[in-house]
Amino acid sequence: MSTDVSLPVLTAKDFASDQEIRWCPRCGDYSILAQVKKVLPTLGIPKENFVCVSGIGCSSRFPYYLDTYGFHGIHGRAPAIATGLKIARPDLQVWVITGDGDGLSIGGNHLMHAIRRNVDLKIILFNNQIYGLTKGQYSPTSPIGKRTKSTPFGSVANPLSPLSVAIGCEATFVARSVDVDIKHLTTVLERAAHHKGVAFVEVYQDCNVFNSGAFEFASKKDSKADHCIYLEHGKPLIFGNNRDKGVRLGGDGLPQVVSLDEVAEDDLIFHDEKARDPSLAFLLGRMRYPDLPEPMGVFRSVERPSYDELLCRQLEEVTEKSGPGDLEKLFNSGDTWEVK
Amino acid sequence: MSTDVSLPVLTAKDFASDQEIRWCPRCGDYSILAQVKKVLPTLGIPKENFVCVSGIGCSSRFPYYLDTYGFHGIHGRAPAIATGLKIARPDLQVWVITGDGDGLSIGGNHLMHAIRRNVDLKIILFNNQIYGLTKGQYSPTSPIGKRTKSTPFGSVANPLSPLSVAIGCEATFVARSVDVDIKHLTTVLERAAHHKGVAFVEVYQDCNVFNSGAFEFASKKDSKADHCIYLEHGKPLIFGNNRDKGVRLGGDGLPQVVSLDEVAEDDLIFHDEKARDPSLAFLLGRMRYPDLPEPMGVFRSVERPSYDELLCRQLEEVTEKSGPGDLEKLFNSGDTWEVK
Amino acid sequence: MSASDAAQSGTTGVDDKPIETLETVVVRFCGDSGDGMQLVGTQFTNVSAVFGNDVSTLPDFPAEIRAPAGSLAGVSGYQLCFSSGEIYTPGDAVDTLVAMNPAALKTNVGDLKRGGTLIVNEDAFDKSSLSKAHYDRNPLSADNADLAAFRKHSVPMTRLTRDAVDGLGLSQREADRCKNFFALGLVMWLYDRDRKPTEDWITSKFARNPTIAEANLRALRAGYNFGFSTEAFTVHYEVAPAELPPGRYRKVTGNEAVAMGLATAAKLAGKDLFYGGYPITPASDILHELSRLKNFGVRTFQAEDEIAAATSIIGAAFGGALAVTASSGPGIALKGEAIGLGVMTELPMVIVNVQRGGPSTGLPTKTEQSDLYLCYYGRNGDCPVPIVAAQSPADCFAMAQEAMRIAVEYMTPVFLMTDGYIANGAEPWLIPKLDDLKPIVCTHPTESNGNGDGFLPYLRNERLARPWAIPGTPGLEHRLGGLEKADVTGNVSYDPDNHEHMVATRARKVANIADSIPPQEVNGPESGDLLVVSWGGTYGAVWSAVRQCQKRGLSVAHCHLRYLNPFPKNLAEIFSRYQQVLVPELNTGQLRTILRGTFLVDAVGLNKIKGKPFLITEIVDKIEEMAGRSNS
Amino acid sequence: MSASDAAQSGTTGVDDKPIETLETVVVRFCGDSGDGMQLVGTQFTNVSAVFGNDVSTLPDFPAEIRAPAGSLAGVSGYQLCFSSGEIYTPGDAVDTLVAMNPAALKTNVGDLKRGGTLIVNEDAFDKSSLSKAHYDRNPLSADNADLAAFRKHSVPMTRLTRDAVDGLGLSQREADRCKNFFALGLVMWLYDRDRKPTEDWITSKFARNPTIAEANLRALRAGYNFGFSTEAFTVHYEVAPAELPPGRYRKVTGNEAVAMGLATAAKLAGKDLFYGGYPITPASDILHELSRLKNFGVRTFQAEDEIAAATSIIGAAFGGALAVTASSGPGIALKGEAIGLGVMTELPMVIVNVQRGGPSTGLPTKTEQSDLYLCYYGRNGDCPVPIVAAQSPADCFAMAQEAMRIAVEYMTPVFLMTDGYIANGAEPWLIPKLDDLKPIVCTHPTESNGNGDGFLPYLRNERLARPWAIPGTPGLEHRLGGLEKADVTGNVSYDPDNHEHMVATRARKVANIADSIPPQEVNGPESGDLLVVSWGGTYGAVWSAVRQCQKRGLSVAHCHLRYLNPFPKNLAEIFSRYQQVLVPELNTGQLRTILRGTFLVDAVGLNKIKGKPFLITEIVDKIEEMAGRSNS
Ligand SMILES: Cc1ncc(C[n+]2csc(CCOP(=O)(O)OP(=O)(O)O)c2C)c(N)n1
Ligand SMILES: Cc1ncc(C[n+]2csc(CCOP(=O)(O)OP(=O)(O)O)c2C)c(N)n1
Ligand code: SF4
Ligand code: SF4
Ligand SMILES: [Mg+2]
Ligand SMILES: [Mg+2]
Repeated sequence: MSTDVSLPVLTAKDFASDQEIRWCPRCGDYSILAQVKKVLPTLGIPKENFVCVSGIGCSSRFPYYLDTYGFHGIHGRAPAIATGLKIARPDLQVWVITGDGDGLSIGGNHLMHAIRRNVDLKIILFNNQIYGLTKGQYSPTSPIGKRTKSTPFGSVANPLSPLSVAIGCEATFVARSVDVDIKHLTTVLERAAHHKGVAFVEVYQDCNVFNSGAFEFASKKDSKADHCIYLEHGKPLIFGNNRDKGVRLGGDGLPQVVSLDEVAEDDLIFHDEKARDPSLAFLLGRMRYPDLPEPMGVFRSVERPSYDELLCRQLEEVTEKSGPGDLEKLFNSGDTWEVK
Repeated sequence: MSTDVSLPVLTAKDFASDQEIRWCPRCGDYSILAQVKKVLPTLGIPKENFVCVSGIGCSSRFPYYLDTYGFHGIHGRAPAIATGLKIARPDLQVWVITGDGDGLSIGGNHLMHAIRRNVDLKIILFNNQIYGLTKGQYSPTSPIGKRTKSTPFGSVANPLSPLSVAIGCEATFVARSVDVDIKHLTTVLERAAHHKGVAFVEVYQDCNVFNSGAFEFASKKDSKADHCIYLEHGKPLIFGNNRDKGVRLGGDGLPQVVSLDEVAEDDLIFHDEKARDPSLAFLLGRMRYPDLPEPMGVFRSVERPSYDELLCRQLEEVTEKSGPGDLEKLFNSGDTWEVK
Repeated sequence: MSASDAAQSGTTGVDDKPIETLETVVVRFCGDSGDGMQLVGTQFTNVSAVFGNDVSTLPDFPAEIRAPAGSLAGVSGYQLCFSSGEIYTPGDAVDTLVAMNPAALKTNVGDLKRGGTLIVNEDAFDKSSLSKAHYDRNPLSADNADLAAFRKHSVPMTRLTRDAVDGLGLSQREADRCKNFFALGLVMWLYDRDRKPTEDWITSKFARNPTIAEANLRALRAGYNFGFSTEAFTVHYEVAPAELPPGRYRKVTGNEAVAMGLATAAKLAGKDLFYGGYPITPASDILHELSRLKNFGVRTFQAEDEIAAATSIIGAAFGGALAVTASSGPGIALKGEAIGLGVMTELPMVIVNVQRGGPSTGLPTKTEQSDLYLCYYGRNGDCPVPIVAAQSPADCFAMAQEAMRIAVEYMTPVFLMTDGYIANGAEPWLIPKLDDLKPIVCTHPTESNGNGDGFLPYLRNERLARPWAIPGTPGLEHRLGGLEKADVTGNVSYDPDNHEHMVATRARKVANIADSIPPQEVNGPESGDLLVVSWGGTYGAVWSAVRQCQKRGLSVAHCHLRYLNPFPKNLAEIFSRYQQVLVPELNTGQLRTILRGTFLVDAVGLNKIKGKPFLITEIVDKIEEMAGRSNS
Repeated sequence: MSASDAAQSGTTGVDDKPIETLETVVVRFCGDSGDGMQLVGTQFTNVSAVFGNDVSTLPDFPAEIRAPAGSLAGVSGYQLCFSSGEIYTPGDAVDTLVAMNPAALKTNVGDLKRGGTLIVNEDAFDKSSLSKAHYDRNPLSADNADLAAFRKHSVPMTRLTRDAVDGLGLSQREADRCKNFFALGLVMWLYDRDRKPTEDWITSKFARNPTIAEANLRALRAGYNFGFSTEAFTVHYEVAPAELPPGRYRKVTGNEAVAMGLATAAKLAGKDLFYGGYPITPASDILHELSRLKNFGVRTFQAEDEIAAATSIIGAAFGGALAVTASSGPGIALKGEAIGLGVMTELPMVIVNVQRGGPSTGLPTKTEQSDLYLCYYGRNGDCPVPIVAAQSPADCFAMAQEAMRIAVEYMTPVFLMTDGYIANGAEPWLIPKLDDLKPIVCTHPTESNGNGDGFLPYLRNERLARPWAIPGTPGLEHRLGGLEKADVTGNVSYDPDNHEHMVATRARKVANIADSIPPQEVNGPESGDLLVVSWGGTYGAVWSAVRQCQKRGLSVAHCHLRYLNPFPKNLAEIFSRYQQVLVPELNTGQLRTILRGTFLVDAVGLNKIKGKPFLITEIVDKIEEMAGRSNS
């Protein structure tokens, strides 16, 4: 007979902190918070072993609203703070919350290196294509031509694609979802939480005040299925309200939309999130609405030992080989001499 | 009869500064310097209109050795310095010299943003997979397992591919060459110099002291043709000392080596550096020796207006629409009142 | 108010309520972030300024973009002081407080004078709003002694506004959004202000939506007439125009004045302006303002971070632009390494520091003077940077030009320090004529200075400034960088004596700037008990306090420093003439410590670190304590 | 030297040259970067240390990795001082200079004492080498008066080395690479050193390549025997062992001692060490040393930049690790914002600043003390950080532990300052026993302190430190961050009074550290003419100078500060006992300015900014000037 040592069953409510939430009414952040609070209790991890680390921005106030250990960092540095934490404490599950400005503008380099090192972090980037907290300047994901406080005549800067950046930086897990697409977001967050290594999730998030409606195409219940493709591993790329359209690879190596009346399912692109080579994931990441249906879900999920795991392993190996460190032996190494 | 207003004919010698060169004997930097000095006079640009900007590192001493205007910056910030310069002075041709540590470690974010904005800069990244100037620590491009001063038991950090990063950041021109492959390097540098917008060139560079021989596969005269594919726009991917091998796209969407005895040239991948979508360039960038022949040359070269050009255009448009700025009118705008 | 106006808004009769004359009045509007308080505050300020009063303002935003409606964190306030005399601060205590909801009342009533006028929107005091403001019971209830000290007016603003806009077909939400104009109208009546400028503003602002325009106009008039016609208000007030120097005026905030000052400096120097910045509260508006000046040849670059902003201006300065960046606390801290490069390469550039509450992220929306150490010392090595500081919103215009002049004349980065208080606060600004402004002389060599030996980028002039040769000039090709440079040739040099010489030369060059700045002025007796030394945005409060104390016969003088590095040459001599020195600062004593170290003067501090400007009385109390003490 | 040794190396006879006894000797080896000068310098040091001398060293690398062979920029030097008495510096002037090529002679001969011994490799003085060293003519030629002041020995080292290794089948290049051991052997004979330790070292170092081992051994012996047998050297010297405190010694550099001190602190606290760093000269060796200590549980993280390094240690500290970063000038400047976050979140961490020549990139390989301002003041807001400074290579071991103790006891970032001179310099270190070291008490709460109100992360103890609760502890979940925090609860707070309270509390907490540090000691008379105040790596030179002056009867005392913020409590009182205060620093007077501002003491500076340590005589001269002056 085995004893029941299961953890106490937690619910979303257990993860709500006592702090008043201070986002604007109808900000997309609320929904993301709700989904995270829903996912955390399902992971079988004691509450005290979660840490949520953020930078600065509206989105980065997130840790205050979760009753876990939390760290509200400085602008752009959350991935670096989280990396230090995770290396020092591999036993913790560390989430990083960042924004398009925090994560891709000032913090782009830390994000890039956390991803390429494959540190076991769950990185959620709230992309609202604007600087919310500083009241509406354009961000690295704002489309060209965008008029904002700092670009009164329209932006002339070409935007980044967060997914292309992540894939270009050797990400092992890459996904995208939408703030108000509750079920989809929950599934994606769950997948991220279960991934060993760095999990990068871009969430389209509505900034109701400074960039309202930027992601309507992907959030409107009745039309989103026509604008998005919901990726499923091993399945062909089919989309549309009536699931009557598909995407195949054209002769030019690029995706094209076809009608399922005319093209067989077998000729479509089959999604392989586990492909060793990231090129297919990269290709899917380049499909953007309105030119093409925009993929949502998990683009890439491959296994590779994480940085923290490899480091721990190296510590063990060296210790096994050389024995546990002996300070006095260290002091006495090299040439020593005795004075009497 | 048209008057001859051609520029004085310059040679490489005109671009040599009076400063003693202080790289180690047999450092790959010498060859790159020689090729740059060869290319600059061919561009039809007055010498005084070149500026060479760098960060910190062995490679970043480069500007001292060129008799152009030059700026030896601080570690990692060359792309940002150069961006400010180019925006203020779009009439200049601005080159950026950086290393794998300077450009991809501390300076990764500036590199990323200079590339995504498509600032008209010629960025040459000397990749020697090591920190030279600080005497041999591992860099973001050092392979996993690499033993260096800071990784005495081998690196546990997964490296970046500079090309994947650049392509992931929306680069309009991406190329790779090798320090000692004189002709190839010259051609690539020429191509970069002629590109309008950001040109990103990775040069494999031998650090003779701390990482000698890292790129032997691509530099040895007799064997490099077996290890590398020299990309040509519109041409199939053929390689080998006897040009008897090719690369085609497998059923899994990934490149595979085939013998030209067995497969027709038409079935190979045809290189299209002008493809609007960067996915093919990304795929080629993932081909790495020894698994596959490694492509050299121009991966991507597409036209898109540069940031500085768009900004200038906006200045003109606004001026056209609102008239040249009148300070006193500006002072007097809004509510004013007279005190007598 | 003309009779036809009154007729238009549906009331009859003449305004026969008594009118009293006041010299100075402080009004504060406060309500929920969504209540439009900044808007009506600004309107009231404009109307008063156009009328000819001296004005000074203090906006107070919540830290959140939109905190939950009705919450204490979501309260937004706008205080203004208007006067027929000269004023220097938005006022210590409030004469009339308008509170649009319970949270606003709770967080603001403490600043209302005893006997002051309190106007509240009683419709907003429902159960849910009360509880959001953590009120156990309704503070407006008749038996509440807490508000007994004030002239309280509970006005059903929501209902009256709805009535006023009735028939325009507005949704209730739209109707309710007009109630800020009701409040404004009421206060306008109370202080006998001319509605016309605001009515014009409404009409043009909502030109595309005439129904909304009409609704706001109606609300404004309804508020005005409410004061006029109800019994509740038995008296109203007038504040005569101030005697300001003659000329054309406008209202200006510190950030606006910095932006215009920089654009003006560029014009005066005959050069283009390059601004590289990264958004941060409270400096962002400088970026916003400059971004609009495209037809002035101003190039703004929103960089990826502050380091890129600071290094981009180094590149631009190398290219020959007048280069500027601006930021606040954390961002300035990030720029330290780059500014050091600016010092080593001896390129001209201006770094604007709009100070906010620190340390770390601190209190981003609050004011403080705690970055003086950072600007003085926040770089590796011996790395002196000149520092100037603006004393008021309008002074930002002058000091921005002065910072740029010093940068260009001495080939050096220069700090311009302001703070959240003067950056967002506004005051009347005597609009200058371009011809009256001091030109900025800026030259680029076109020929070599090397007597055949090539160009010598570190050959200095009499000020110790090196030549600003720019790319594109044939024959002057040279290289700059962060390694120590040999003087004259500019080659990299590890020579020990050269290094010592260069460290000393850079310091001497900055010290030389003292030759080009005005001697320090002192307001008050030539010698005496007490010298009060201030800098930056505390000017208004300190000068008001010193003036008060002088009027009361205390032997006290005021010395306000706009030049902080180097100090004016006569400063040591000034110190020697007073028995005591007081340095009031919104920090733990940063200028004080620097003055002590520099002049060995036993300066005493008055330090307030609450994210708020000084009250005049706080300084008066301290002066009385000190000047009194030495007398006894 | 035993007879069999001599026989082995092919010479006969007994060493009958006269031997003189000296107390202190300074030797400098210099040559091209490729000549192996650091290696022979280190060997000579080791041999002398093992023999029982007190030793002190000064390596001097070129800035380039490998500057062109024979160039002036490529000269590499290694100076060491060994003595039968106590010494504190590597010596002002050189007794014996070994110059392996013209460039080395040119750049080093200026430091050789008049009458000193000059040994040159005459084979290296060919035309091309002379011209690379910018010599018009051969300085060794007999008619050259420049070198007449020295006992010059031109030795054909290259040829003699080739001869010695003849028959081993070495390429000429390989053979020539042995000539540094020839030079070493010669100097070993000159100072009667035991070759055995070096011979053992060669044998084990080249165990895999016995031919090379044999060649180096032969070269070493050939050099030794050259001194022994040629007429040129008429006398040699001995330096008796020093009377050091008894115990086992090793040689240690400052960077090694920092690394071991940190690892020791972790052990003493019963915790794991986390090091986040980014390479930079001269701090990189700390990273290298710690990277090897994997089996000590030390986790090193080479971050992408200094900002990531600094923020990674904040994360690690939050997780409960003993967290450290190290850098130099430009890197420390970059860490300012992050350190402010450490101050606000009140987490323990140590920031090591290995200072180098500034500003900007400056003189990366040279020493300086010019980052004191930066460490004191280089952050936005009022943001105090404790500072300790090591005084010598071995002292780094103690001060690293002390920095960590303060960090943990007071929950604060702490600066540990060293400099390039002590980081790379070496001295004998009395190897401690772990049991003798002061434990570091470090606890993490496991239960809530909130009386049912949840955990209170800012509830302070008597030292004002808050509890270090770490993730993984059930029930103590809390959030930290850079916004101002309410005391006790740690919630974000915009409350004005709380802010003032917290700014004051953070300052008081740092001031409280003075309770836990030893009172300042003074070496010399209890009161008198002159107090010399120093800090950091100038200790040795200043103390040597003061001691000399004391011996000459001057009324001078020495006060060396290892604690810079807060200062020891008795410092003000100490100042009051001396008529004058002198502060020698390798900067423009940073400590001096801070002391003046803090204590209003009219301290005078002796400032050297040449990228080099003080000579003892430089300080002696100044002391004589001042102590003399006040006497007259
Ligand atoms: C060093 C520094 N620079 C700038 C800022 C100001 N700042 C705070 S948040 C932010 C951008 C926020 O944008 P994003 O990350 O997209 O978050 P959002 O508010 O949109 O969720 C900026 C520029 C800061 N706090 N610190
Ligand atoms: C802010 C700062 N951090 C660190 C350094 C030290 N540093 C100088 S160059 C360098 C790395 C050089 O590597 P890389 O860019 O690859 O150039 P290489 O020397 O290999 O050409 C480092 C870490 C510095 N100078 N400044
Ligand atoms: S400003 Fe935008 S992102 Fe920020 S809280 Fe408001 S709606 Fe959300
Ligand atoms: S260290 Fe390496 S990269 Fe640097 S100069 Fe020497 S060989 Fe070249
Ligand atoms: Mg955003
Ligand atoms: Mg490198």
